[in-house]
Amino acid sequence: MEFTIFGIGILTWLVFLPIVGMLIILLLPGENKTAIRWTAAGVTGLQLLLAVVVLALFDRTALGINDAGSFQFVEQFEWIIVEAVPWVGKIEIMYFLGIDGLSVLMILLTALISVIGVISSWSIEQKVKGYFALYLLLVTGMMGVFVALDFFLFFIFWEVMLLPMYFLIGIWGGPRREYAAIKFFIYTFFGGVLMLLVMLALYFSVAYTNGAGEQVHTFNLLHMMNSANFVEGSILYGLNTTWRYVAWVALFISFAIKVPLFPFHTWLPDAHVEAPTPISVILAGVLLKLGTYGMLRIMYPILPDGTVYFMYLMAFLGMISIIYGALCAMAQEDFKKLIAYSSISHMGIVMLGMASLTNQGTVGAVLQMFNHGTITAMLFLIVGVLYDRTHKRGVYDFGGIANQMPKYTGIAMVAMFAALGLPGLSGFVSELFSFLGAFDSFRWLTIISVTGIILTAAYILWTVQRVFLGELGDEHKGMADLTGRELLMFVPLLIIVIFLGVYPGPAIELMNASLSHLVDFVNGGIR
Amino acid sequence: MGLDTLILLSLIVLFLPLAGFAVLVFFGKRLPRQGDWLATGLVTVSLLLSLVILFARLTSPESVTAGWTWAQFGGIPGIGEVTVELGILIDNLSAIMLVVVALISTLVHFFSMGYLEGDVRYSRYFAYLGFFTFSMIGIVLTHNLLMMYIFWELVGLSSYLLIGHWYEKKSASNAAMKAFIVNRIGDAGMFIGIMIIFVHFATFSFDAIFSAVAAGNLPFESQAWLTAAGVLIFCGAIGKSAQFPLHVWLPDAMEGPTPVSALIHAATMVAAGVFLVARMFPLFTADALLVIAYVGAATALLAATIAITQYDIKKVLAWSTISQLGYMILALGVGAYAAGFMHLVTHAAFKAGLFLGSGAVIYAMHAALHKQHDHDTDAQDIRNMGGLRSRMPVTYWTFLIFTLAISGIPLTSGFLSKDEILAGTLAFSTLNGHWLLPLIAFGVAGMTAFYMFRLLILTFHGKPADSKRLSMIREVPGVMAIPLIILAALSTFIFYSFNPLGASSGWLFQALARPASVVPEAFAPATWPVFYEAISRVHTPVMILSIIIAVAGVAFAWLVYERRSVSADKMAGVMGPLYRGSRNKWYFDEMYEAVFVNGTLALTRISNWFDFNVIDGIVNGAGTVTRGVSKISGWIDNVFIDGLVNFLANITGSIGMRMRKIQTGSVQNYLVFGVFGFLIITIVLLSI
Amino acid sequence: MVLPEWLAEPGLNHFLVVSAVLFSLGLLAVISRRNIILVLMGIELILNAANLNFVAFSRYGSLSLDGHMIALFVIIIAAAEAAVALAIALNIYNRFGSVDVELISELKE
Amino acid sequence: MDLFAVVFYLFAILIIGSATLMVFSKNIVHSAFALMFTLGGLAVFYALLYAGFVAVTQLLVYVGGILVLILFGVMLTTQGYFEKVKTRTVNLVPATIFTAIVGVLLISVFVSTDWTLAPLRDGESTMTALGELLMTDFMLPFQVAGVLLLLAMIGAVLMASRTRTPKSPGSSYGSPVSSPDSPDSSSQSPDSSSAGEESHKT
Amino acid sequence: MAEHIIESIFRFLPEIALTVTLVAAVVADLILKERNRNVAWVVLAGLVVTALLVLRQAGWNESIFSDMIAVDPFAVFFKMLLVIAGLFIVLFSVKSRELEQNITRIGEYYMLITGVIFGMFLMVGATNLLLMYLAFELTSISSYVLAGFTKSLRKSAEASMKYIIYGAVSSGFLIYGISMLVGITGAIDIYGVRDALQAGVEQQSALYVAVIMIIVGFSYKITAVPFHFWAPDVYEGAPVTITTFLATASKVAGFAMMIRFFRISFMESGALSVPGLDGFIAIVPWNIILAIFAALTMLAANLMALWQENIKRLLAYSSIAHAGFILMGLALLTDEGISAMMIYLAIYLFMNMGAFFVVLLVTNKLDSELISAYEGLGHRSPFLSVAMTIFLVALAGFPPTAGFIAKVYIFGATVSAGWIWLVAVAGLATIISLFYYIRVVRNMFLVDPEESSEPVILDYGSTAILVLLLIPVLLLGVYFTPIVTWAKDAVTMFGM
Repeated sequence: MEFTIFGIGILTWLVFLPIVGMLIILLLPGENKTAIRWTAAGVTGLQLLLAVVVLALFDRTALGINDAGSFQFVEQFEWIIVEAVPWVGKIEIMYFLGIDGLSVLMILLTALISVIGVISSWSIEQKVKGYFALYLLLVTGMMGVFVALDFFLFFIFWEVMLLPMYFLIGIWGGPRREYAAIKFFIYTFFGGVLMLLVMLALYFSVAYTNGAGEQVHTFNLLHMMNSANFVEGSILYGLNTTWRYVAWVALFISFAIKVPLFPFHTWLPDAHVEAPTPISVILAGVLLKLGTYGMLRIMYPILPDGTVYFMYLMAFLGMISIIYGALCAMAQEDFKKLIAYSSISHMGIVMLGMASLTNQGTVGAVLQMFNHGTITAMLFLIVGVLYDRTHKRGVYDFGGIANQMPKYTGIAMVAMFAALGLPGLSGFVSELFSFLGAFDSFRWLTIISVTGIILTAAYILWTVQRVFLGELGDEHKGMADLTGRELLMFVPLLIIVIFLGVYPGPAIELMNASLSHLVDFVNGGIR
Repeated sequence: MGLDTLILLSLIVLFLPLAGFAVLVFFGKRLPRQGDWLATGLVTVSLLLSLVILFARLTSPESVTAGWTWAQFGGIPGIGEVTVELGILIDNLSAIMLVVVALISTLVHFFSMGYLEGDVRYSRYFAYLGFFTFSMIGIVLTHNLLMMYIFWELVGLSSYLLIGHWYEKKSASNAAMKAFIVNRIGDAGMFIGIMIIFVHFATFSFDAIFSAVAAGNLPFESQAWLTAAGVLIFCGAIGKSAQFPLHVWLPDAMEGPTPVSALIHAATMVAAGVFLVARMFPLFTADALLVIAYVGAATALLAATIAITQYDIKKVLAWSTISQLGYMILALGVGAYAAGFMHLVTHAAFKAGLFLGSGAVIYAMHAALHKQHDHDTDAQDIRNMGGLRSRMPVTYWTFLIFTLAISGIPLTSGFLSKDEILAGTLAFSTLNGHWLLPLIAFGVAGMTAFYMFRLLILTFHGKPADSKRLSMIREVPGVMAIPLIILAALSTFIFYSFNPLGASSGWLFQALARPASVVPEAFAPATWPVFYEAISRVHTPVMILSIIIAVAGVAFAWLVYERRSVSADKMAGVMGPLYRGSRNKWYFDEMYEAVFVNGTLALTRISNWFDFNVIDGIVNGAGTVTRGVSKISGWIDNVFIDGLVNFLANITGSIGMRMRKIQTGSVQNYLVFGVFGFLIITIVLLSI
Repeated sequence: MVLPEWLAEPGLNHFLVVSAVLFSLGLLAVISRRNIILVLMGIELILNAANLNFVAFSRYGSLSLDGHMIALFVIIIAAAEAAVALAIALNIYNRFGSVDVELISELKE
Repeated sequence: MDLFAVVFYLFAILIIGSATLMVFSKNIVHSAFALMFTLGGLAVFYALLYAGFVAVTQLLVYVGGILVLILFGVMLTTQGYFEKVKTRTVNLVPATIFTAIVGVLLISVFVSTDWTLAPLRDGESTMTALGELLMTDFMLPFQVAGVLLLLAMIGAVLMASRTRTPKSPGSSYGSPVSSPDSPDSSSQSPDSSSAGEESHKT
Repeated sequence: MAEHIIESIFRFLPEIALTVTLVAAVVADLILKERNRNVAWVVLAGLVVTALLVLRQAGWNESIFSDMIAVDPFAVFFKMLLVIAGLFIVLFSVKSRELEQNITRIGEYYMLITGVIFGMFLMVGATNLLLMYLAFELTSISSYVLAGFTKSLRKSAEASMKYIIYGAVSSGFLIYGISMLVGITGAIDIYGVRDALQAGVEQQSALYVAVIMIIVGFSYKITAVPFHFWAPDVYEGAPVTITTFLATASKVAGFAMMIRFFRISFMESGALSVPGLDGFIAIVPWNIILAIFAALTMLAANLMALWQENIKRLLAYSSIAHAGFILMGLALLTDEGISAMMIYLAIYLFMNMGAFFVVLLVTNKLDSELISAYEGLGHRSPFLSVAMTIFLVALAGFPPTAGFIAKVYIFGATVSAGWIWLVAVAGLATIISLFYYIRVVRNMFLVDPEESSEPVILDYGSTAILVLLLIPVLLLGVYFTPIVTWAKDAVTMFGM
């Protein structure tokens, strides 16, 4: 399927619209904050519109994953071509975009969270120009990762996100922002280097024969997924070789840092606590998903043997993350930190689900990625609203907000309960399927993991009680309820959370074909 | 009536309360009277429709199911396409339960209009009631485990919201939280059970699961897993029905408004566990059922012994509820399916009545205290009451009927069901030799009669604690009185069986035929014919015995509290521990408690104490431990993982710092290093 | 007096050994003497050692006149280098008032 | 033992002995003269090796040019009498050990190596041949050497010349760049103000 | 012979143009006197002409002046880089306030610069050991003086002294090594050396020593650990323009010469199968030596850079570290590695010059080379800081800057040759490097400026130069086909 605007593919628009917005913002005078904000809002709004168009035109039955023909909205151009030189063969890097069931929801999520982030950024007053310019650059990076089908391109987008994030945390963050920013930066950069190495190893191991009969080395992910393309004698040739496992582990670490999975998670709480609210929203809402997305898009189909070999490790780390994240969350007194740890716990569920290599588990995991994105975004916005008003974030600093801010409390309760996995809200559905899938593959690990939902209930309710219930403190009397702008950022998320909780069918349908194909592909012939 | 119509009706029944909830949440405050009429009206319609459904159901032979795809997965290896369906199943069980739920809910709605008049969050309250009703009906109507679990949790949520209705009170919000978390523990077990089922059968639907098991397809080809699945699913019931050892939340839940206690914590939600066991009955192996029976028995006994010593009118009722729920579970566990479920129905009526009655009392007490400007006296403490009979005749008489019913006095509904349960346990013990079960059952029956009459007498009879206050007590308004009267009527035998001494001939009993077990015979419970035969053998003696025990209980209460020929205080003061132990069942608990603490607490508070310091203590202890563990992991996070990272960074940094020192600034040193490097390489190379 | 042959008839190796000794001595001067002028002298020794090699190889080996040629160029380069080095040394002396290499170590770490 | 050998050993001893003296002498002037003997000895070696032109160049350039340059250097960079010109050593132990190892290594390699030897040629004059080569095969290096010398000259003059007074635009630009990072660096040198002095002198 | 020389001269026009420029500079200096800063424009014009002449040489592949020097794609590639570097250095020099102090001698400064470029041109083309040494010394001697150009500054004087001592000893090692190599092989051009080695040599251990001594000489030029020690001190003490020149052009030329020497004489792909050479390669793990050099260089330099307070010094270490990355390519003994090196060098040239130019501008404005001087610069001069960030990020190897492409190719070549441990070390080194690059960025953006600080305003010329440097750094990050193709083609050397 193709869809072009002015002759340029819709995915390119999606990815590069923010860059256009960034350039416009850079040209605007820094004093004109309103214009800058509206530009950002307009650009991301347009992006959301395009994302919805993509969703509407998306063909649910197409497989994707490793089947080049069934990717949608494909844009494939030769980007870097180095003609054959005797000793290297032809080199090829593609500008190759396309989506399948795995990425379509992520695109929607990214576009949505971006808009909401902009709305939430309205209250940023310092260095507005720089802020929004970096913000939009970040959005491009995120969107790019989700649509890139060339490893090289993927990696570029992956790394493009790093620097804006560093600045966004480092300049507009809280008191320990520098520490948090550098920690984030170093961690992810470390992951990036590992990924780069694996990428190169793959590049040299994979060569396909093109129409002209030439051996072409390529970064094309789809070619890498075809085991016939591995050059005999190359480092990653074969199945279940040591080097393939090493490559798998390296890739896994690089993605696990982003997820973040225990024990690679310690950057997250710091980053979240110090980041300004909109950036926390982006971070939790989209960035963390990149890790799991990368695993599904790259690690699973390209190194299926490693995936099968290490599935218990993945599940085990997922389990640890679930329990450990929940326990840590319980110990927190900082509201934001609490949610940060809860993110670790929830992403652990994603990990557990996808490690199962079952259809339900994977679908649950991807759905959980989406749902966690919306729910945690809401939670961070909720903290942000309180912080805006009181400049406090301690769980103990509040109490009785429910009476003072009923709308706010209502929304907060929905978000909290969604995070807790209450049926009828989206979090439940994805947790359910993740666990169901996981149980199929790992019985005891899953049973232990399920205790995590009890812990989750405990810390969430405990927080609800501390913050919303009880007597209202004097200093919080007269706190205003949500403004129209704030409602605007909550309501779409609220609707999604409830809708997917009640009727997840459409969302599952979007990804089912692709993911069942992925699972079959990974399992095929190996397990 | 066509099947489709039936489904449609049931859907209307399901969604009407939800509609009420939605309207009230968003617009409640702007509606006249804050919309209570709307909620009440919708529930009433639901009730009427569910009566229609019940009627239709009883007159047609087959159960009705309908399903809608909720989610679909393709190509699961070895299984193929899997469709997760939501759907509705209407059989006798659900139809009866539907009426019970709708009825109690309707009555509570009416009652609440009076009870909560002028409350801060009046419309919110009705909204939540509507939401609760919706969730409860969802549990009842579902045809699959998934939906059961979904509504199961939603019920938990509405319970949370309603218990915490007065969330400004710390105790209320604590109780709400406790209820939810304790329930979640049970739910987690249930979730695992469901996972076992789904992962093996790839379906949630009851029918499909049952037929698969009946075909000999056991989860993971093992009977142990089937038993485990059963027990784990039963965990949900343990939580929701406040069975031992997860019963601790229910007494606390009395922090919610009294009508809520009546609706949720007496009649419907807590009965959901019983409903679940009944629904899943064919799946349970004999082992699983035995576990269920013993849990029920333990609960019944434990709660009854505690109830005897309570002074808070609602707490007594709460413990009594737990005890009665234990009864039901016990009944189902032993295989007395119809008896257990029938007790659910009858209990729903009289326990709701008791709660509403207590609500009326509390309401009146509050009003009186308010007039006296007395804000210290506890309006719920029965020691502050006494003699209310004269001022609140309607309440008294209805309360009396409920008390008789729960005590198992003939001509009441309670007698019918309790009698069948006792017969069932005895029959079970004759078959299997588990004699402890009937023993407990009978004992608890006696205790029930005793403590319920104790409550009645202390509240309505005798001398008033404060005659001035008594004179200010007014009977409750009609909107509250009428539900009481209706429930009182429903607590008589006539609605369930025309034979006041035997339920088995009544329509309800007939309608609740025990479903055949699908478990392979080797580990299935005794079949119905066998069991029925055993029951027939013991039925008559049991009936006589139960009447005697009930009357004895009542009489003893009468002696102690009305006639005061035996002084309770004296008994407590005079008797030593050993002596009391030989006379009373609940001495068992006291001795147990005495191991842990000095026997310095007042006799009347020992049960309470047991709850808080032992059971709750364990939960709190677990909580403390958990918090401790979480602190430790937080510490690990900070010190170890972060520390490791920082350590590496520091190492790198310090190496850098040290290496920097090599750069001494002396060019000749540099040359020395260079020459050294040259030498190393050369020598290494030459020596290869 | 009969000397062993290797001693009696000096050949290529003998010159090379002298060259090696010169090289080491030059190196020693460079890295151990503190006076910059002496350091420069050491460098000259090193270059001369190399030159000796070239000429010796030219004589005994297959190098022909190329060796001489290189030696000539090395001498030229040595001269140029010496000139520049001495200019720099002079500058150092003007700046620091000393030509002690060890003392001139403000740039470090 | 023929004359060749005698001369060789004689001058080998001279070369190495005076080089050793140069390296270890405490008096820099002695060192300079010792170097002269070494270089001169090498010229004899070149003559022994039938490299007459190289030998002559060695004498002219080294002994006549470089050595004089060095002596000038010695005189310009020392104050007072020559006798006082004593210099010390650094790194003596490691330097001696390392250089000794280097020497032993080189010698052992040289001695142990079995060099491919060409038959000895007669001692024709190399002058003409070298001249021809310079104009043909070695044309490029010859020219490049010219450029090299030009640059060396420019450089040497640049470094050695006294500083002219900077023109106005530069005058405001001063010390901050010189030692921004080490405020204490000025104290280390005996003559820290020489830069300033210099501009006064001119 | 005469025809050959005349023919050669026509093949030698860029170098001749440089010599003419040198002479023109001398003359111009004499004529212009007080206005001698205008010599810059003379040199600039000469360099532009040279660049055009170099362009004309594209595709040539021959040896001139009796096999003294080659004009082949490899040399042309590097000459192009060098002349670009030269152009930028002259532009930098025009903008440098530091040089104003010695404005009276600025004519000599430009002469020496021209001379150095001339020497480098010879370095990248030389195929004769004598010419190699001569070129090596030509660049070195001029550089010694240039490093001490601001001679009234103590640090500059010290820099030139250290430089000449270390440089002279290193070139002593080089020529001594050459003397042994020449003695063993009997040839003074690298083809002769190759032929002799292919025919087989018996003097194995002498050959080892000779080659190692030559490596030592080269290593000094390219600042490979442990022969790098001079570099930080000299880079810090020298005027920033010269530091830039040394860190970029000088290193590029050194690598070019090293690559040519090793490639022709030791690892020409076809020659590997020749028995003599085969045995030689097999016995001596040359690649491992180089790999260890590379690994040591990357790690040590990055570690030592961590705590630097002076930005020039920091960049000095960074450039040493980059030498380590580049050296990896040589260790592979493959053409792929060499082309990766060339790509890296080309990109490195731009990004490093960019970073140094920012340093120069900041030093101009703030009179400080300390990293702390960059605090709050992001608010005082956003463009400058953003440019600096881009250069640093490129040096760290982030996409979508050219630095990433450079890393990709060098890492890729290493991975494809199976040197996983080496590439792992490189990855580690990259991560370490991030710490100090990001520190500068942090100072610029994450630290608020002092109250009193004013905006730093750039003139149009500087902005233009910055943009000129930014363009390749960013453009090559997203579209690098030309440079890669060029580099791949330019691996062709004469005589292979």
